[in-house]
Amino acid sequence: MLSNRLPARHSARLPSIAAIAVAAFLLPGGASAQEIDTGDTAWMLTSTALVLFMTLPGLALFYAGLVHTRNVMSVLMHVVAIACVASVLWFIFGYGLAFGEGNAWIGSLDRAFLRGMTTESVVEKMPESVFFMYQMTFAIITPCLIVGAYVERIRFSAVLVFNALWLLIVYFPVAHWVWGAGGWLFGEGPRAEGGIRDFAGGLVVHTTAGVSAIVMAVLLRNRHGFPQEIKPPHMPGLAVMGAAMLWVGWFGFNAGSALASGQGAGMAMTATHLAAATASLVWMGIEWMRHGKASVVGIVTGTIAGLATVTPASGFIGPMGGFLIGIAAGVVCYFVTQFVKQRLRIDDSLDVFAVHGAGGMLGVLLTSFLASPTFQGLGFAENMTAASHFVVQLKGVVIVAAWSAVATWVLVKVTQALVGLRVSKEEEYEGLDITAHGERAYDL
Amino acid sequence: MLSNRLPARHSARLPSIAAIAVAAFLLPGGASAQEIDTGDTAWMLTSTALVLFMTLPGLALFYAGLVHTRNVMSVLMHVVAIACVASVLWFIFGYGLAFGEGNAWIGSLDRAFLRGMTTESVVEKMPESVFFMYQMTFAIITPCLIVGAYVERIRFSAVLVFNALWLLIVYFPVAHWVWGAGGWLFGEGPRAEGGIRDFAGGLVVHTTAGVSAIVMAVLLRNRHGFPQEIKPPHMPGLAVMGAAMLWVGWFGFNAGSALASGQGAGMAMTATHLAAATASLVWMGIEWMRHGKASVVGIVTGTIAGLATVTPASGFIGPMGGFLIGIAAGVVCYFVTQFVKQRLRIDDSLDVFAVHGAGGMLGVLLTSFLASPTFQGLGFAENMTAASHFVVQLKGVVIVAAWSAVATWVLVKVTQALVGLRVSKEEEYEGLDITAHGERAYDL
Amino acid sequence: MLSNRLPARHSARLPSIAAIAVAAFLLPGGASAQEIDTGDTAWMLTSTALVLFMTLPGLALFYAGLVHTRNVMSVLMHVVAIACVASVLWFIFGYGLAFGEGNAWIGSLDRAFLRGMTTESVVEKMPESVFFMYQMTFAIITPCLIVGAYVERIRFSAVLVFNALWLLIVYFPVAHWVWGAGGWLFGEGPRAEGGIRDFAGGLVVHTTAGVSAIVMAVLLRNRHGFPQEIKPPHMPGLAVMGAAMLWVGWFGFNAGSALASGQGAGMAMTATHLAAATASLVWMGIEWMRHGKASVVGIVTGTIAGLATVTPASGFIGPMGGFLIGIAAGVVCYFVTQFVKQRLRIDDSLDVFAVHGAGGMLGVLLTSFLASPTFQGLGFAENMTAASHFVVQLKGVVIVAAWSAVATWVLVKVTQALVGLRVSKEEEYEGLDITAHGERAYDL
Amino acid sequence: MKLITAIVKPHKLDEVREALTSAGVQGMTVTEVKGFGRQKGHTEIYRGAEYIVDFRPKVKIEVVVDDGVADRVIQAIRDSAHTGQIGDGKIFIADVADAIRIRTGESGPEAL
Amino acid sequence: MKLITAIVKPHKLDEVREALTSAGVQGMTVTEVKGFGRQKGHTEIYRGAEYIVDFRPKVKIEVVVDDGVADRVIQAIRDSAHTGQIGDGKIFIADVADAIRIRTGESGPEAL
Amino acid sequence: MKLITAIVKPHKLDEVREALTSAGVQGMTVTEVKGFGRQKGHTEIYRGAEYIVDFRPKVKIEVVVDDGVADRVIQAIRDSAHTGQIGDGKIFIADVADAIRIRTGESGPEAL
Ligand SMILES: Nc1ncnc2c1ncn2[C@@H]1O[C@H](COP(=O)(O)OP(=O)(O)O)[C@@H](O)[C@H]1O
Ligand SMILES: Nc1ncnc2c1ncn2[C@@H]1O[C@H](COP(=O)(O)OP(=O)(O)O)[C@@H](O)[C@H]1O
Ligand SMILES: Nc1ncnc2c1ncn2[C@@H]1O[C@H](COP(=O)(O)OP(=O)(O)O)[C@@H](O)[C@H]1O
Repeated sequence: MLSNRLPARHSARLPSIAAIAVAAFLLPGGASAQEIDTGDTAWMLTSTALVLFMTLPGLALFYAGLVHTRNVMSVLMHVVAIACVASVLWFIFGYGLAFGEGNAWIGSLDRAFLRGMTTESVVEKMPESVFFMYQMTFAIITPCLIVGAYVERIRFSAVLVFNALWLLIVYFPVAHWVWGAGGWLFGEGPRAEGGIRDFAGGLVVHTTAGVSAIVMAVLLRNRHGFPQEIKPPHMPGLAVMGAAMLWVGWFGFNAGSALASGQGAGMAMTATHLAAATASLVWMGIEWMRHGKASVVGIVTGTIAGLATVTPASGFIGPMGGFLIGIAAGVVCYFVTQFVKQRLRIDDSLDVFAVHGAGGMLGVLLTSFLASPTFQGLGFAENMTAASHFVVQLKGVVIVAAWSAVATWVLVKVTQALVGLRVSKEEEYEGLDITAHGERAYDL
Repeated sequence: MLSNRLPARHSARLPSIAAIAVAAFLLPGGASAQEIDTGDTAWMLTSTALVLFMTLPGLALFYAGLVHTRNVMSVLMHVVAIACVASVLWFIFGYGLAFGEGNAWIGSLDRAFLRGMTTESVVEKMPESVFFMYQMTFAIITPCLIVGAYVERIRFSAVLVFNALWLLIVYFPVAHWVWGAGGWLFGEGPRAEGGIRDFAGGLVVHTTAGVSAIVMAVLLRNRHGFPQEIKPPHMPGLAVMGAAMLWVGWFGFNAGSALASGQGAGMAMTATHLAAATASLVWMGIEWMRHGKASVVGIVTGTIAGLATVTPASGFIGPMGGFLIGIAAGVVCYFVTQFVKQRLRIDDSLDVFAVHGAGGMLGVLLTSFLASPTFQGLGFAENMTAASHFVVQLKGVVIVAAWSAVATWVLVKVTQALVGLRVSKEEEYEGLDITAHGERAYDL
Repeated sequence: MLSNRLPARHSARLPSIAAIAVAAFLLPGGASAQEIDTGDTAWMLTSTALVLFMTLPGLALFYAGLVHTRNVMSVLMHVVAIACVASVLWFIFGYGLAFGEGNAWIGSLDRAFLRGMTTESVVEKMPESVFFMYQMTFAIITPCLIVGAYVERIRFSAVLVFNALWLLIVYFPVAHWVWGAGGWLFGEGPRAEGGIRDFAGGLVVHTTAGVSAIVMAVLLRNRHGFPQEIKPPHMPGLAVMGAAMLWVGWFGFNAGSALASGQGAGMAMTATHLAAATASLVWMGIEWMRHGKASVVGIVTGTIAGLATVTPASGFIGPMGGFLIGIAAGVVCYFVTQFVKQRLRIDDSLDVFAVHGAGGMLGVLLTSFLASPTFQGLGFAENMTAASHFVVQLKGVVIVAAWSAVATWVLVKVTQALVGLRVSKEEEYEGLDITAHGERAYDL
Repeated sequence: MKLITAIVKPHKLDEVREALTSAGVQGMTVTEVKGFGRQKGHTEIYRGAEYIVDFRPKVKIEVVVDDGVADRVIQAIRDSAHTGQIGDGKIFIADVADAIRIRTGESGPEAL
Repeated sequence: MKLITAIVKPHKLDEVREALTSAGVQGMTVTEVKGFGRQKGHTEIYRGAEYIVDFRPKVKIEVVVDDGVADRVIQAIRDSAHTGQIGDGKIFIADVADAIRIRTGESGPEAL
Repeated sequence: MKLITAIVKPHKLDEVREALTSAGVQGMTVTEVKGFGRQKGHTEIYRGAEYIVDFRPKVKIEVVVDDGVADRVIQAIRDSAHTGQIGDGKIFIADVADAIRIRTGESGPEAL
């Protein structure tokens, strides 16, 4: 049975449809007499484009702007290549492993190469092809987020090997656990009784990526000269451009996760936007207080922190919840960046853990409280309270974080053994653009 | 009663729906049994993303490309920060003040913090959350347009204070006057008798921003060395990139203002596009005649002029109207840029008045004629002719321009008293990027 | 009778709708009682924005990043100006010539200036205005593709004259032949018996542009110093940015060509994406094998090759077909770039023929095989086999390529006679930015 | 002949150029440089960390002149580049053995 | 030793470099500069205003050579950078007291 | 006074600057340059073609010092810029006739 990634409330509101959709995937070949809704499909086609846009060019530019001139092309290459690898793997077996009918731990290979998908296959009220594509864009962006941890020093072959393995061992399974119909986190008790809530990927996307990022950074060790010799971003305007694209694209990420063009999408978009705007202003305010001025990279880092943090909650909360998450995200993520870099001296170069890991986990936990109608939230499943739900969420955070950390540790070691991790010191000084890709970013 | 921002003709075509929508907001808590249309909702979700995209990154890049290297980050900061402030204010009270049921002058605070919006609230055939978000993107872009008037010399704290006040005193009220159901301009006589026509913001967006821009520029005074020492754009390609994004996003701005996925949207998109393309070529032609060559910044300035000018008309005219507006926009806006900068010697640095103010007002006036079926227009309300409608439009232009000018004058003075307006001469030479934000745009 | 650009299979699936749509255009003034579908319309409005986005800023940036610093503005200018000219011509007579009821060779002028289009006109299930706009975006991008062949040496007036003529003599007719209801290629035998299949423009867009590009390059002759003195791209990151935008926009191009929000769109998007990702990796692999490293410009060139190649096939094939096309595109387009530049020594500067021409023709031919259910394809019309269909496709390729070549040859000569083709050697060294447009791309 | 090298504030370039042409100089060569000196640098912020950037943007103007006009040229630069604030820059004077105009092959003062 | 400084048109850089290596030069240092001279600048357009840009992009090639080969090197530059059109540029010759190779510590002509 | 010109690897700039200030130097001027020398260039790839780029990014440090401290300064540069690998760069020493501080009009060693 192929999961439909319906968060509890959502499916509660659409029981009959869920039933039909599920039925569809029990039919041989996925055939179904179910009708699609052209409006829902239009929004999901658009959301797919928006989420791809987040990665390419959004995230690629965001990261490329933050590194030094001599590593710009390498960052772009990492993002483009990982996106391609993830797309092909998703087609070959990823989709089936994540959403195919399997057991509590993993889907199945029955859907490998999209076997059984025809022009009649329907998921929710959209063509299965659209569902496939939409979910693929999440499998694309997640490993790309980790790029920020290892820029400016990693071997390109290590990027390819690590990420292919990571998708297999971390992303596809965790997506199945949390979003797959039979997944053990998703399925802990029927949804109506309050399974874990991760609307658009606080766990599946941001926790996995953020935790893996910091483990990777530790194992790969710091860039030479970190932190004294590390210079500020070579072109912060590129990062702003990328952040703006991420913001716009995130509407597809969160509002698209409603899987329909309706109230759920509208509310998710509202909460998402308010969290982003609020976190931006909070980050700006903190910088102003601490440095006497506020930077542009700062404000947009706040934006991304707000967006990452609201992600798991966006389908369960109201506008006020978005606003409050924005405040929490701005404060927490800011101080985690300081803690990781200045205290722990870990060169998670572009702060993937601080922004996505901390943000994602924070958001998952806050979902328990902010879903409460007190904060305009959409409420809890029967028998659940904010407190009891917090336990469920916390459990999810611990499990996913632990799995991501352990698996990444092993995969980095495997990658090191297979192709080596780091470039030489000379190559690092020369820059990866020329040494690894034979290109220079600027010839003005 | 919450307004639905229905231009006269539009509502005339959809009387029953308007009635239902209006009814919805009379119910306590905004609850309604009305159904949404998934197709309309999909287009409005998309349009919301498109209009946000216009500001971030579109407008930010457009403006950033036109300034000097040392002020690039500051321009990006202005746009991002204003966008965030506008979003939060819109949530806190802006939405209610603009669209809430109040009197002829202002909405109400009943909808502050989106009180009363539930997942059942419907406006037109979309969730109220989508309507809220869509209208918010207009409140975001309007103050950001003014940025072009004061770049390279303003204090960042002045930007924040001025724009927060400006939204409160200019934007929210004017939006209510023109688009609010009970607004005095909107409501001057029942719509069917021909209230003012401003489809997507010729008055509410472009006239307010453009007029405020020139008043601000006068009060702030010129940049040091203006006009002799002022150099051409530091990276015109960025401006082209931004202009292209504005063009694409404007489809959401104008075609989205139909508030539905149908004939109104299609026609508005067509007129919008033809105006943009035509104005571009006209501007190019004028430059070619005057300088013997045509510049790229020129052609895309023509694009923006065409888009701003067609904005108020786009829902009332046909393709031929768009084409004719393009011609008028190219000629008029070109010569206004010359007049303001070379005759009046006013340093409205990025020509906000010439392009948006002049364009917006021109478009509002031309709407009276081009709505005529002679030009493929959609016609007039009963009892109205092009001439009688021109009077209505002219009145609107005068009132909105006057209010914007007076209010801006006062607000600039208030801002000056509170936090000061200009940076020091040394900071101006050094550039705002380093002095105000601690960043450099390029470290190549 | 206005064609609906329905590929054979598509129309076969929707006979009644096609009938209604066709009927609509026989009514005086295009009036029709047919209803639009808001979901389909939403997707087509979105697709229109996406395809415009491909050109502006996508293609403009892709090309601008690949040239030298001194010609950046000129490339942007070419793309913007051609887009505007194409838009206005499409309005004046292009739409009618391509889609109006005419003979087998050309449409008609009856629809000049969009005469007869009202807010009631419907095509398929969308407003005619949306159909007009969507098809216009194809007329915009096609001549812009050719820009890559003549950068860095052409006179701007030649760009304008050549492209206006080219639209008239090549694009509008070929669009009519292939997509117009009465077009001789389209209509060769009733569709059900297997007319030519070009879903989204392998012939109409890529073959015309690619073949014309190489003819233009030959006639214009190489840049001075080609190939020894030609330097690598001045800012490959811009090209990556543009390529990413093209990728995202291509979802509108191919999935939008289904003209509806449904299964056809979803499948086309899936095949398109898989072809892009796969071709990227193949190109990367070839570079790695040949040079010991892979470049970023290389991988994204592979992306574009994959996208161009899958274009004609995207509505007829399944995911596996997309994957296989990706492999073919990566290999073939790579080696054609080598052949054209290194063997033939033709300075098709940005490889328009190799990527679009070769890719487009390859895709048209492969459509015959990959439409087979063996490869998850959607099958053939009655009486048709892969082999018999291959003959039809091959004929189409030969005819369109030949017409494009001959017509371009003549038009280049005409342009040369009217305004001259090339700038002087001094201007070429100085760069077109300053000499032709009075601008410099960077003043850092 | 003398090579006069002036390192000045970027926004003074136009003034200096005009002063030089008024002083009869027919050609000069300008380079964007980064200066380190008594004028302290500035602080940049990046995600909570502050970076001291010691170098400030400066412009280097090189002009080769005949010995006779050197003093006039030096004076012209001093006057036009002067603001009185730290960081105004330096002028260095060095000897040049010969100058050649590539176009004509002229050498010595005629080549300037 | 002599420091030979040549200011030439940007598109001539490759030719000059080749001529210099043919003339036995083993190293050189190149800077992108802006030149002001007899060759007039160009006009830029920005929204109806015309800006005169007096400076033109040039390339400065600095090469330190032993006295004995100076003339040959100068000749090589002259020949390769020459187009005969205004703006071809200048060559300046100055004395260098010493040169040191950082890697080895060698000094004098051996360091070149 | 002496003009000491050092061409070094870009990532050595900070170290050299620190060494110079330790050696008592109060000011210097830095230019980004492209170096050609024994250290060979690199290969760039563009759509199947390989381009040899002969020039490598280098940094040129110019510092004018009083004759007395020249040797100390040269030594400081040598030590701090040294990696022992080809391409470490050169130091050139030339005479400077005079130096002037624009702000104050001081000249000679006081101006430094
Ligand atoms: N000894 C020196 N050698 C070379 N350049 C110098 C030297 N001292 C200063 N400069 C240049 O002159 C600029 C101005 O010097 P600084 O000490 O800041 O101010 P001032 O000239 O007013 O004393 C510096 O930024 C640097 O570029
Ligand atoms: N006196 C000078 N000092 C330094 N550089 C000069 C001087 N005169 C000319 N130059 C440089 O030489 C370049 C060419 O000079 P110009 O007068 O334009 O042409 P030509 O060398 O053909 O007479 C200028 O752009 C400038 O960079
Ligand atoms: N004769 C020269 N004149 C001017 N600059 C030189 C000369 N020779 C070398 N250089 C500069 O010194 C740099 C290093 O020289 P190179 O020969 O590569 O290594 P090394 O100094 O270790 O022998 C070059 O990149 C160039 O910038």
